[in-house]
Amino acid sequence: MPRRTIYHAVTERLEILDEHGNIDPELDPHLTAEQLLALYRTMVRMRLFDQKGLNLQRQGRMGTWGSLQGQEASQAGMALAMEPQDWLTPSFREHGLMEAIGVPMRQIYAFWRGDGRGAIYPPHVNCLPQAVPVGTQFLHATGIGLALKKRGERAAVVGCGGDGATSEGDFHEAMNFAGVFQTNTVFFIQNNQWAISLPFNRQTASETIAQKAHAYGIPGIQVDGNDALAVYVASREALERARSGGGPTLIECLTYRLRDHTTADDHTRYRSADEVAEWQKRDPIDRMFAFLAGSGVWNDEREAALRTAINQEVEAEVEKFEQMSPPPPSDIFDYFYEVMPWNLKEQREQLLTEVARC
Amino acid sequence: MPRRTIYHAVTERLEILDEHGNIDPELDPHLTAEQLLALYRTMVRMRLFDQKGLNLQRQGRMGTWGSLQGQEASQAGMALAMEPQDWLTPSFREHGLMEAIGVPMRQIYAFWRGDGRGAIYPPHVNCLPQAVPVGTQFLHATGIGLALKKRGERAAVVGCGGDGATSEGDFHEAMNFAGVFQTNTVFFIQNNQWAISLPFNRQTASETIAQKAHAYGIPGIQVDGNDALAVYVASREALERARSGGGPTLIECLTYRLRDHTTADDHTRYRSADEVAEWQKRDPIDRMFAFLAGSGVWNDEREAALRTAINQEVEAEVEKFEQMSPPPPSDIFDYFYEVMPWNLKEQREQLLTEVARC
Amino acid sequence: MLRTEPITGNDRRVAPAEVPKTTRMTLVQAVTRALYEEMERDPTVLVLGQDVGKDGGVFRATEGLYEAFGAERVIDTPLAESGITGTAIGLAVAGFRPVAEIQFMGFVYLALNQFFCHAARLRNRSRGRYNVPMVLRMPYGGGIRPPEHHSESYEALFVATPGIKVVIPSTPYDAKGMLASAIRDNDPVLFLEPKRIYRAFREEVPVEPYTIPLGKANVVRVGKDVTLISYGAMMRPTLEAADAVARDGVSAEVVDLRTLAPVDVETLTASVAKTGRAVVVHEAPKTGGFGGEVTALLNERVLMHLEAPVQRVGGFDVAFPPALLEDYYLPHRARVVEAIRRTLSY
Amino acid sequence: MLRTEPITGNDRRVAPAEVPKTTRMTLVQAVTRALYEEMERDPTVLVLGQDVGKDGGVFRATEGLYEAFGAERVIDTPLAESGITGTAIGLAVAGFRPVAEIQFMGFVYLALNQFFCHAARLRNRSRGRYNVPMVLRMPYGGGIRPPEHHSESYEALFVATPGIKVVIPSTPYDAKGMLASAIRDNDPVLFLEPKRIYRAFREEVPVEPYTIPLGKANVVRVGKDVTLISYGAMMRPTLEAADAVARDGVSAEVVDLRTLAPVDVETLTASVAKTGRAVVVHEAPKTGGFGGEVTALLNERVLMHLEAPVQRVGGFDVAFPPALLEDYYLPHRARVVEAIRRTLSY
Ligand SMILES: Cc1ncc(C[n+]2csc(CCOP(=O)(O)OP(=O)(O)O)c2C)c(N)n1
Ligand SMILES: Cc1ncc(C[n+]2csc(CCOP(=O)(O)OP(=O)(O)O)c2C)c(N)n1
Ligand SMILES: [Mg+2]
Ligand SMILES: [Mg+2]
Repeated sequence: MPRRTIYHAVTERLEILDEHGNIDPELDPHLTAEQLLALYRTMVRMRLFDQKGLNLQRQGRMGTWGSLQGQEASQAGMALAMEPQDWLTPSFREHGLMEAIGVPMRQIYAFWRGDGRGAIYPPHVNCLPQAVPVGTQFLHATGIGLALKKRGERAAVVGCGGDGATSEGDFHEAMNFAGVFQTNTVFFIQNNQWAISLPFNRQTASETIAQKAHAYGIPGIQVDGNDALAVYVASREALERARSGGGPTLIECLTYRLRDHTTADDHTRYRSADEVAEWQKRDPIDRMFAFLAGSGVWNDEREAALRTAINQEVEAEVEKFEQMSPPPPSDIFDYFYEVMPWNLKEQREQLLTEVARC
Repeated sequence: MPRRTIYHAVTERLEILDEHGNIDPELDPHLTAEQLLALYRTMVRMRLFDQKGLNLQRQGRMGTWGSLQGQEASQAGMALAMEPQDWLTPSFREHGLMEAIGVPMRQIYAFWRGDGRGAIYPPHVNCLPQAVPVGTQFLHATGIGLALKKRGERAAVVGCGGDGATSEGDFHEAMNFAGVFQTNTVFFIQNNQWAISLPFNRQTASETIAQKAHAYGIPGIQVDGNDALAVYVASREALERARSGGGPTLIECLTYRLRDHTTADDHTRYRSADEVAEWQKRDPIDRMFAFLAGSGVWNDEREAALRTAINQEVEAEVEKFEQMSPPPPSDIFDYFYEVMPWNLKEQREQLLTEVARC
Repeated sequence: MLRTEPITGNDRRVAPAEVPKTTRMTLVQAVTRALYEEMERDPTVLVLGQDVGKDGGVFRATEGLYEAFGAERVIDTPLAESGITGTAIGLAVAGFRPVAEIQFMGFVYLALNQFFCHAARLRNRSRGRYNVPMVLRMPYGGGIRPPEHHSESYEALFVATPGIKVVIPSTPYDAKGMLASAIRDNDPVLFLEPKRIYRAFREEVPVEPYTIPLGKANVVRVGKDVTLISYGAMMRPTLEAADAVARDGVSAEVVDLRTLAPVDVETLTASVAKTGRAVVVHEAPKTGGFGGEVTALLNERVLMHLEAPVQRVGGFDVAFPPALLEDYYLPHRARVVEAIRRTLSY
Repeated sequence: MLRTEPITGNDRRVAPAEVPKTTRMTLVQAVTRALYEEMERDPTVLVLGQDVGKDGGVFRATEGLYEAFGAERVIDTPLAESGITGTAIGLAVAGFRPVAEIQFMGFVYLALNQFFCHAARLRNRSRGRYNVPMVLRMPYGGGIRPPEHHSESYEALFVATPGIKVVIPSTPYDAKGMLASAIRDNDPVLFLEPKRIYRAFREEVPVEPYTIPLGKANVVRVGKDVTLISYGAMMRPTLEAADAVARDGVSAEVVDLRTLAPVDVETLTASVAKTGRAVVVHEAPKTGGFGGEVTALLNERVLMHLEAPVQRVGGFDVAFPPALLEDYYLPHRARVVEAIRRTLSY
């Protein structure tokens, strides 16, 4: 070999639960039944809460809605691995993960209806508001991870994004800074194989997203994103490394978006029904159900009870959501600066006068 | 091994001439004596032309000057591999490469003195003006490479940048687009190990730049950037691939900037004399001299004659450079739009009146 | 409220000289049609951007182009705005005429460095050897109740940057003719499409290609008491305000700027010199918005004719608010009417 | 020509109330001193950027900080402006007060998306829960004959963007006091340093920390015939012009804006209401520049007092030219004098 190899590394993939719900005994993380059920409940809650969002939108009671269906294992697996002191910088499709770590559903519904108050989260939840400009929030995860590291906190930050988000320059800069400063950051990519109409193989020529970690000298791993156990194990490992000052990790969850990009989209324009059907067979919830049923801790009856209970919870949240008073017009101005400058004061006055007149 | 390997990342390094000028016979590209001497002459011309720029700057006859000394093998190796139909998108430190493919020295001197006319290149040279915003020109190389590919031209474009430039988001986006569209582009990184005061190991946590190619699914290679033969071989291979529609390549030349970043810099503030001395021993010109002298095609006498001839050439260029009339004030306006809008016409008139009055 | 009634009547003063066969189309259809015709005319015209191919664009502005011209000329790109713009610059330098789409103007900041530092400057930097005949087109403005970053109007930044033409049509007819001009222009053009009225109304548009020169405003209504100056989606509340004050006997002249850079200073000053009063309307925040530039031009050139301060009606100096509050933010008829009253009662 | 003579005399009308021990320093030294003092006062203050560490910054504005505070607080970053800004936002959200340096304003476009979409909006987006107490500081403007992209003045873009304070000092005294205020401010501040006068002159500056409130202009010379309005490096030709016309008996009032957003509209209007004439001077291109906003504010608020059009003296509407032509581009005393004459003879 005349050319000398100077870099040699591999990218690995982790799968624990197969498509039929069979577990790899060697890799079994040995979660307690309680943990397993919590994981499952979280996934089902995501599905039903999300479906309600779609229904509300269809009924004209909601703005746009970007469904996460198909990605429940990814979001629930990460949620289970996170600890209360950890931070989250979500993109626009992480409402499942956000809800799982403590953001009330009604807030998320409100956000998507176009109510700024939807971004009010409970004080104990360290979560930035959803970021709409794709990929730009990764840098906040780098900065927060650097802050945590500087203060020596045993905490990590999870920076979320999709396959499309990895094409933005900010993803690159965030990964590179995180590598150089060894920040307490986990880059969590849900590769659902589509960025609106662009399939993954036109998004990048690299075979995986996980291998992009080689460009930054940090660990990267691909997991089966429809396998909640695999996601949990990889997330726990990466979070633990980050919390203990071991630096950043890139996690790629290979999963699939089962629905339209958002309610403004029509996915039949660009992808085949066959492809969707193929992935429907790999539904992350079905898989977990099969596993739990196989382990004897779950059955159809319990499932029915769970769904009833969650639907009640969702309906209760919807009720609160729909009872929210409209935001006052002054909200446009009131949170913009610590001290309101003269021009905003004048304009606020002008608007309130106008509103009073009508 | 419970986790399945899904990607093997291997990055290679190419060296042909060792530090003492000994050639690896297996890798010898078997250049003709004429080619070898042309390569050597080009390197020496770069050195003397560059040194003259530094001298002119010291004498106040020049603006800023960014020396390329130490990087002659990288730039000459690539220049030899380029063909007339190929394109170049240079950064600010490629004046050696530019001169080697046909840009007159006087133009480059003029550019650095702050004369817009310095960016006038001979019509047969496909070269964009030097780009100052670091890393942003890579995207032009992607676009030009895409244009060449669309037209089915047997031509490639060389996109240049330094180690620092690889940190910019535009580098990432350019590499990614080039990978997806399989453009006729060669990304040519001179890793001179410093970006002003930032050493390479603080620029990125990846061990090499070449391995960043794994993030884009394209070939990447590191070459000894002080070995003109290695650079030539890697460049020829990459250019050939690009010209024939085989897609982009990332080449990292591992080299060293022997001088200050620019004449506005003082490199002793941030790096040790020892380090510089160490690299001075690996001077690319000395190495090539040793090789040529060892092959019997070169000696001190010929060297002296060559230097005299080149110095004369440089002086002749300097003379033409210094005889350039000052650019007319109207130049500020005259090249900005195809059709000058009313505001520029008014302002041009205003300036010319003002100038006439003084 | 999102007003979707069509503007009644054709307010254009000057009808196209010879009107060939026409067909009724919306503004977004006119955009698509211009792209189609220019791609047909000139094989170097390319379209690139996110979802512009099979999907036909998130607003369907490129619908049918992929089917007509194929993936080589209608290029779905990875998700990167600087990448789209910089690649388009390379294509343009090397002989193509790329029309790059940014999905929403709220994401254009990511493209600014390429557009401002390179597209706008390469001709000058190379002393005329290289030029960048590209169009950067995108929907802008509010009114459709989307999430954050989908309603922005950043035109002032482009007007402040030399080397770029800034075009904002307000009608299907103008959209088609001006996009054709923008594509044929040998310098970079920013082409902003008022998404709020993409489908708000239809008008008769010639089916054959035609161009409308850039840099020429359109006096869409002749009047004598006050000049209303606007562009894009704000033409609708502006015209509604003109109607409203007409009922009180106020004769408003209405100027649709259409091109912001270079702005048609002659039409502007001629109108205000005649009426003595001016109101400029845009939806971008008032402070730092294009209204300041218009005011300054009028101040410099026709101050002696001004009988009252130029009134600026703009958005508020905050980020475009979430959907539930956007009606409070966007300038509407009543605000324009109030500004007209202010200038008349000065 | 690059003028390096100091402005003679101290034109500041109001001296700091109690002047403690002072020392003579240049503007760039005042910047360094403010950074040093604030880092000493508050352990959450961090400095980050390219070459800000060992090298002390390409203009030596961070000289000595690395030695004093170490690599944990004076952070050399990789070469990426969006990365610097976005990382600073994350640091700020999580409890630090980052002062991020962009090496030259010509490279700030790369940072705009982070600064405009996130730094400026996070407080509002989170309804006050998160704020971004960061400073983005950088040298701006012409006069030092560097290569392209090293002389730019893009302040108008920031003024057009809600959520950001824009500060441009013109003296060492102001630089120190306003940078301290900027760092202590709980919202993002753009701090622009006129590199042309980084070392042009020294003045007495208190050695103790002090602050100068943001949003307050400074009337540096009282007059009655015309108000000259400027900021940053353009204060020098403006003051020179005031001197020049004084010899002809014209009494010019000179306002140093110091903060462009929020601009001190009271001081501005009070001065122009008094003098009836105004000239605004900046080096950014005239079209779309901050002069338009100033003109519009004066037009709206004191039109009845205006005896002549507000005169804008700006750079030309082109990219900042290469070094050999920059003297033709930059506004200088004679151009300001001419504008004063124009307004007086109107
Ligand atoms: C900077 C930016 N560009 C474009 C968009 C419009 N847009 C919203 S989501 C999206 C696709 C995102 O794809 P991906 O990152 O894979 O996430 P997914 O939607 O699949 O969850 C696009 C193009 C945006 N929000 N931000
Ligand atoms: C976008 C941008 N940021 C900062 C600079 C200032 N700058 C000029 S050269 C340079 C370092 C470049 O380093 P590298 O890419 O390694 O190239 P080298 O100078 O070593 O050839 C910097 C920071 C710039 N020109 N452009
Ligand atoms: Mg996706
Ligand atoms: Mg370097």
